[in-house]
Amino acid sequence: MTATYRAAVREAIREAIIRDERVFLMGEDVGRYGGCYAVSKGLLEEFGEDRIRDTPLSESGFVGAGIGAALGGMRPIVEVMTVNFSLLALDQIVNNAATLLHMSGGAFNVPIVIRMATGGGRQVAAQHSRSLEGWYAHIPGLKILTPATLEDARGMLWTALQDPDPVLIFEHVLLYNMEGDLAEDAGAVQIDRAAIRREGRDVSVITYGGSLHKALEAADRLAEDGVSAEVLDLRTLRPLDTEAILQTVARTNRAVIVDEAWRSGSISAEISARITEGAFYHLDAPVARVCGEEVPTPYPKHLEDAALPQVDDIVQAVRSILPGTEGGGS
Amino acid sequence: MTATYRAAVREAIREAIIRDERVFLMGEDVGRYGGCYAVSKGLLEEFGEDRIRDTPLSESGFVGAGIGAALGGMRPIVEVMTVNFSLLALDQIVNNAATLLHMSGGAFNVPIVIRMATGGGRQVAAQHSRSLEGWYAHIPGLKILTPATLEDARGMLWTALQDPDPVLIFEHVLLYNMEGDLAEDAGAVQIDRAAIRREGRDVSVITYGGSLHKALEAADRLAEDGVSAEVLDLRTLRPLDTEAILQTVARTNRAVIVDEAWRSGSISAEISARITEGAFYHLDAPVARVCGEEVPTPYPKHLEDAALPQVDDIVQAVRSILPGTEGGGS
Amino acid sequence: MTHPYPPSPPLPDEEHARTLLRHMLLIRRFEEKCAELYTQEKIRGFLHLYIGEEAVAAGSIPLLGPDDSVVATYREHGQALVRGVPATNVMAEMYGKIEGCARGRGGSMHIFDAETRFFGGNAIVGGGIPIAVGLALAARRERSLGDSPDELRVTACFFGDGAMAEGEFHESMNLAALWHLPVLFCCENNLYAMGTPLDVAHSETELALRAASYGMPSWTVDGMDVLAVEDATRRAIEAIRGGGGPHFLEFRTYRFRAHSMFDPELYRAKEEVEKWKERDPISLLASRMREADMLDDAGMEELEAEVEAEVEEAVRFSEEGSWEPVEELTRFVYSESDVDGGQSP
Amino acid sequence: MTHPYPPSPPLPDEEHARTLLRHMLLIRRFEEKCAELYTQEKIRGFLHLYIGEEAVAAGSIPLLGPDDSVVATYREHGQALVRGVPATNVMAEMYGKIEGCARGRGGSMHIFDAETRFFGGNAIVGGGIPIAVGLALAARRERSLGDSPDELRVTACFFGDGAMAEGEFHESMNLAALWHLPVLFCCENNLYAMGTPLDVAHSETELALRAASYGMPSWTVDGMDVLAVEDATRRAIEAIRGGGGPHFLEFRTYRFRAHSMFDPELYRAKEEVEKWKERDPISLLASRMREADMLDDAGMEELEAEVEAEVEEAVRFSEEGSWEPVEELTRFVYSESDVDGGQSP
Ligand SMILES: Cc1ncc(C[n+]2csc(CCOP(=O)(O)OP(=O)(O)O)c2C)c(N)n1
Ligand SMILES: Cc1ncc(C[n+]2csc(CCOP(=O)(O)OP(=O)(O)O)c2C)c(N)n1
Ligand SMILES: [Mg+2]
Ligand SMILES: [Mg+2]
Repeated sequence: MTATYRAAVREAIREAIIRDERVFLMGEDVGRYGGCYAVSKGLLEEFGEDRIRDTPLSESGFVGAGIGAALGGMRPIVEVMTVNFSLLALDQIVNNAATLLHMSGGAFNVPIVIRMATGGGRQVAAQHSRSLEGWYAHIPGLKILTPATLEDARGMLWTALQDPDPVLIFEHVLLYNMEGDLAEDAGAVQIDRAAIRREGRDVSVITYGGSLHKALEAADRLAEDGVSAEVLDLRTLRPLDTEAILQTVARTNRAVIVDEAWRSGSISAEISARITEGAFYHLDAPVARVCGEEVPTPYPKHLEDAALPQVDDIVQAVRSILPGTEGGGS
Repeated sequence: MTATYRAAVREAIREAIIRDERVFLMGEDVGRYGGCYAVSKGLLEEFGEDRIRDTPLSESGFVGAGIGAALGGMRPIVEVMTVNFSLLALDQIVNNAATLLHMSGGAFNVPIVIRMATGGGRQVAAQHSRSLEGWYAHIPGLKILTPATLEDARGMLWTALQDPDPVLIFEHVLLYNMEGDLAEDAGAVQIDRAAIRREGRDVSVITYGGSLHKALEAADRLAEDGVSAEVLDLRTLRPLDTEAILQTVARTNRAVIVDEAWRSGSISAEISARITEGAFYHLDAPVARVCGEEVPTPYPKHLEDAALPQVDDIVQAVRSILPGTEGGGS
Repeated sequence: MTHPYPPSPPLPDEEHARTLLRHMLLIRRFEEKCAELYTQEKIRGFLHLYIGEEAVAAGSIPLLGPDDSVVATYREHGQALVRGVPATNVMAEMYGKIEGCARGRGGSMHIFDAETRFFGGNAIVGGGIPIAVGLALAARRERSLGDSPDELRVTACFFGDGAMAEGEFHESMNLAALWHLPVLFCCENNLYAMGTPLDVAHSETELALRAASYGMPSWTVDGMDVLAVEDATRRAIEAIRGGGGPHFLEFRTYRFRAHSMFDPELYRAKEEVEKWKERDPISLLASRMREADMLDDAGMEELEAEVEAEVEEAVRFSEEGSWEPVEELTRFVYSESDVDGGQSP
Repeated sequence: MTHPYPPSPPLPDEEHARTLLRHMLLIRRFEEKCAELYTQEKIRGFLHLYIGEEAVAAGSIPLLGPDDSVVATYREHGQALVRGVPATNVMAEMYGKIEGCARGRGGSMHIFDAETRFFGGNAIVGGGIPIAVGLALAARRERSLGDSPDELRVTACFFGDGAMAEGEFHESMNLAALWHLPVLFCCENNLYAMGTPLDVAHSETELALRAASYGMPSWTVDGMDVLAVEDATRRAIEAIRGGGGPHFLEFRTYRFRAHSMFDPELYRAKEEVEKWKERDPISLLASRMREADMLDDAGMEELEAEVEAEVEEAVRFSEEGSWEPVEELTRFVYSESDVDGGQSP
């Protein structure tokens, strides 16, 4: 069956609401407007206001209310329109959702799922284009999911709702329109392991979310020149599947990390550090990173394109660490 | 002259207020209470309410007001009691302070200084013990200072106030009582370069803030065994002084990074990644990290101690990458 | 603005009056012990005492049923004790022992107890308020799911005067009123947020007025008079249970001690504190009981003895408690079972 | 609740009436052109049109002096144009050209202009309000430093009905009222926040009442009547300049177009929109001017021609503008001079 990523997320929400009476969706404009990315279009009509709840512009308030509802036995899916606005709810996410279980010595877990759109590429400028999912991955107590495929968009939500702890799901804005095949019976997927999306021998390209598709395209291009790139989709940024990362690097001995976030302090740094710690003696070249430029995202297309990792950048980064090139080692 | 770190910060504030009529201090309990860490004790009496402004509990409101005052020509020093509460002001710090200059194409810079206490070690539990300065260092547009010495506590504020852009200063809670010598004429210091606080040959211990003193103690202990550790105090986490980092590693060929923050996604990861990128062929052993355990800080002393990097941990990490040890390379 | 409070309600029967007095005395003696233990370094970190404000917790919380919920702040020993969290476990928490109600992980500011639906112990000012809104949302939904009591569960949410300046307060009040949720907002107006007096923090110092602006019933209550607290709370809870939506109570009270153990109290005059002590909630009730012949010296001594025994037992229990092994440091970051456990509704 | 607005103020003299009309017409035609250019993909990203709400900006902003400040939202073309940011630079900004008032870095949502003290263009709902408070704080301090005009500088801060649910709104209102700051809060109540109607977002839909609860003068104004807007704004600004502290104006208005170019407008009926168009602010003023013999067909055509020329010039200017070289991508993350430059007070 052909579907869009948007429809896959919508189906996942529908199914959850039908299957578990404790589940409800809450957020700005999820109801009457149909969701700012049209994800929840039609759901208010189908399920009514108790299950599809429009909220005022109060990010801290309704995310906190979601935490409270989770403590009270519900299974809320809270939508924050975009990761940029989640900064207004950070106190609730970090000081409460991520911390209550520990602070209460295990007395209270917080089974909330928070979904948000992330990423750039739509010319909506500095305050609307951030990629902060890797930044969130710094916080113990949270799980961070980044579905990059239709299957994961469809399946991760259910798994997240079954998790006893807070799970944040980041949907890259450029994926909503992506079309593809989705099995009729597509359902829950595991969220513990990274996935190799393309096998290869010469270099490991490690990425997630919106950048996965750029990495795959780069791998195609490299294949034309006889370079065989393995593409690892992390899927979950916290906890990171370190084993999968080290295994692919142990096989290819070279790694390029692709991440749309600003380079300094991005998840790419953590991955690089873990490779150094766990596969240092396997490395034939320094780990390379292809990241977002360290600049608030500019509006004009040519500058935005330059600010974000592109297929060319990935190809070039891979080339720069292949044998025989300057950085490529011996 | 003998002074405490607290007195050094106080003197820096006093001097700034006297020297520049545009400067004022604003924050919760900076006036009547004397500052939650007694930093500003006596200043309200000395300078009056226009220069020492008590605010309501409104982190987003008064940090935003500081940004507006900076745009309006003032030079505000905004105190957020601790980094934990700054999560409530994150929208203003990231979406406005860090972004306005770029978003306005250079029309409006934001000369604000935001000070906050950071770090653990006082048994004040999960919601009051975070170390998020490295996390903030991910944000382009901000400068992140972490004074670890009396001289820096005294001098960085003035330099920060002269900076045309937003500067965040993180004061480790355990340093306020630290005593030491401070020159009578101590004044502004540069904020662009890291500082070698102890020279050494065998390994570089790279750190900042509250952990500097643990690193120095570890270096003392290692010296007893004939291991010569160089200790680099980063001083500024954004922009990082990459050159100093690479230089020390090029000299010693081994690096241990010490950082109180949770390991994953901490500034230690970025430093490790930069060493890999810039000094890979100098490394005789994988870069090691001594970080905070990935757990919301627990209250009891024995658990809190175990959650934070200790001198022993640093000594052990250094030993683990010295020649002849397992991870120590050839 | 001074408050011409309505006349204090009549004394209840002797047994009930004695319970109120006992609750307040328990909080008082328990916390005096805490202060002592702090000096002995048995308790560490931040310790915020409730002494002077006992009437608020003692007059309000016992009116809640077992299915109701409580959300409190870092100044929450009193709430926890009258809610029925055993004094032993509260004290052990402050010792940092495994027998503490949060296994010692939280300390004084983070009392949690699933049994009594005591949801913290939140040390971020205002941070608990949205959570109370969410608990109330769950309570309303539960009822519509049909597997819960006929009457609405009530969530009582405590916070200080200072908290009302936070954005989270505003967002929560609007959500609760907009969605007509069963929450009781209990503002403990002790006139200071740390060292910041009410009128340095709020443009409108009539806090009940501020709350009323969201369109919810809001009353100002003499927070030193446990009978007034009880009366107002009873009326509010009845209204909420019957579907009357959120209510707001401003309890005018005062803390007799410093904000925390670190506070040098530079910001207020000793005379002001002494003045307020004349309305000590314990003495106020005790005098009325004496006047009504419900209490004499012997009765008071008996009460004191009971309470002291409870406090001593809490100390003994905590002293004998055990430390969590360091190997368990990283437990409770994630739940230990993968199954969708969680709180049952 | 319907608003029995007071009678509309009398028409001003012809020249002034014509200016008001011209401002509104300029906004209208400028934005109609923007919509067209969006379809042509000359403008990209988010584009929020002000069409229908022109009376608010046109009636209020011209009353500010050159030393006053403006803080606006992502729906700010109108504010920028009447503030005097050249249409050429506003348009070039939307083209993303270097000649844009923010060098093209910001686009439609981020109009900035130092010359006219136009401080954005903030796309985080509510995010500009604390900044306005800070600008007002600086204005007050400046006066006490003695190097500024005798009268207080005023900061006018625009935001929508939706923004009032944000915590930042609450914190800012309290700060402004508490510190008695020279801010004019201008709420553009167009009855919707994206697709969320007022009564789905606010428990108290009388927004001026909500603002009044902070203890500041707050009036509800017919936002479709530019004369009413002007009259209320004039009185508020006078009061603020004289030291009367912050004022709040709720302008009841309506947007005739979708929230943004992506909005399918599922949430409101066409009839509602048509109904509101009967009170189109441009027609309202034009008819009154015609009735008073201040305007005839020829006069209107002349105005239209003037405005069209200005819009065409803006398009031409933008088309001819240039792209910032990619090499300059990372400029303006930090200031290019290390010296303490910044805005002069
Ligand atoms: C968001 C936040 N800001 C600051 C603090 C530090 N702080 C702890 S208690 C307190 C005063 C709170 O006053 P109030 O709400 O009146 O409660 P009270 O302590 O008087 O009971 C402050 C400023 C905090 N814990 N959280
Ligand atoms: C903090 C935040 N949350 C959500 C959004 C997305 N958003 C943009 S405009 C808008 C509606 C705002 O409504 P209102 O304040 O009434 O202004 P209007 O658009 O009607 O002029 C929303 C939800 C945002 N930009 N910022
Ligand atoms: Mg108080
Ligand atoms: Mg609106």
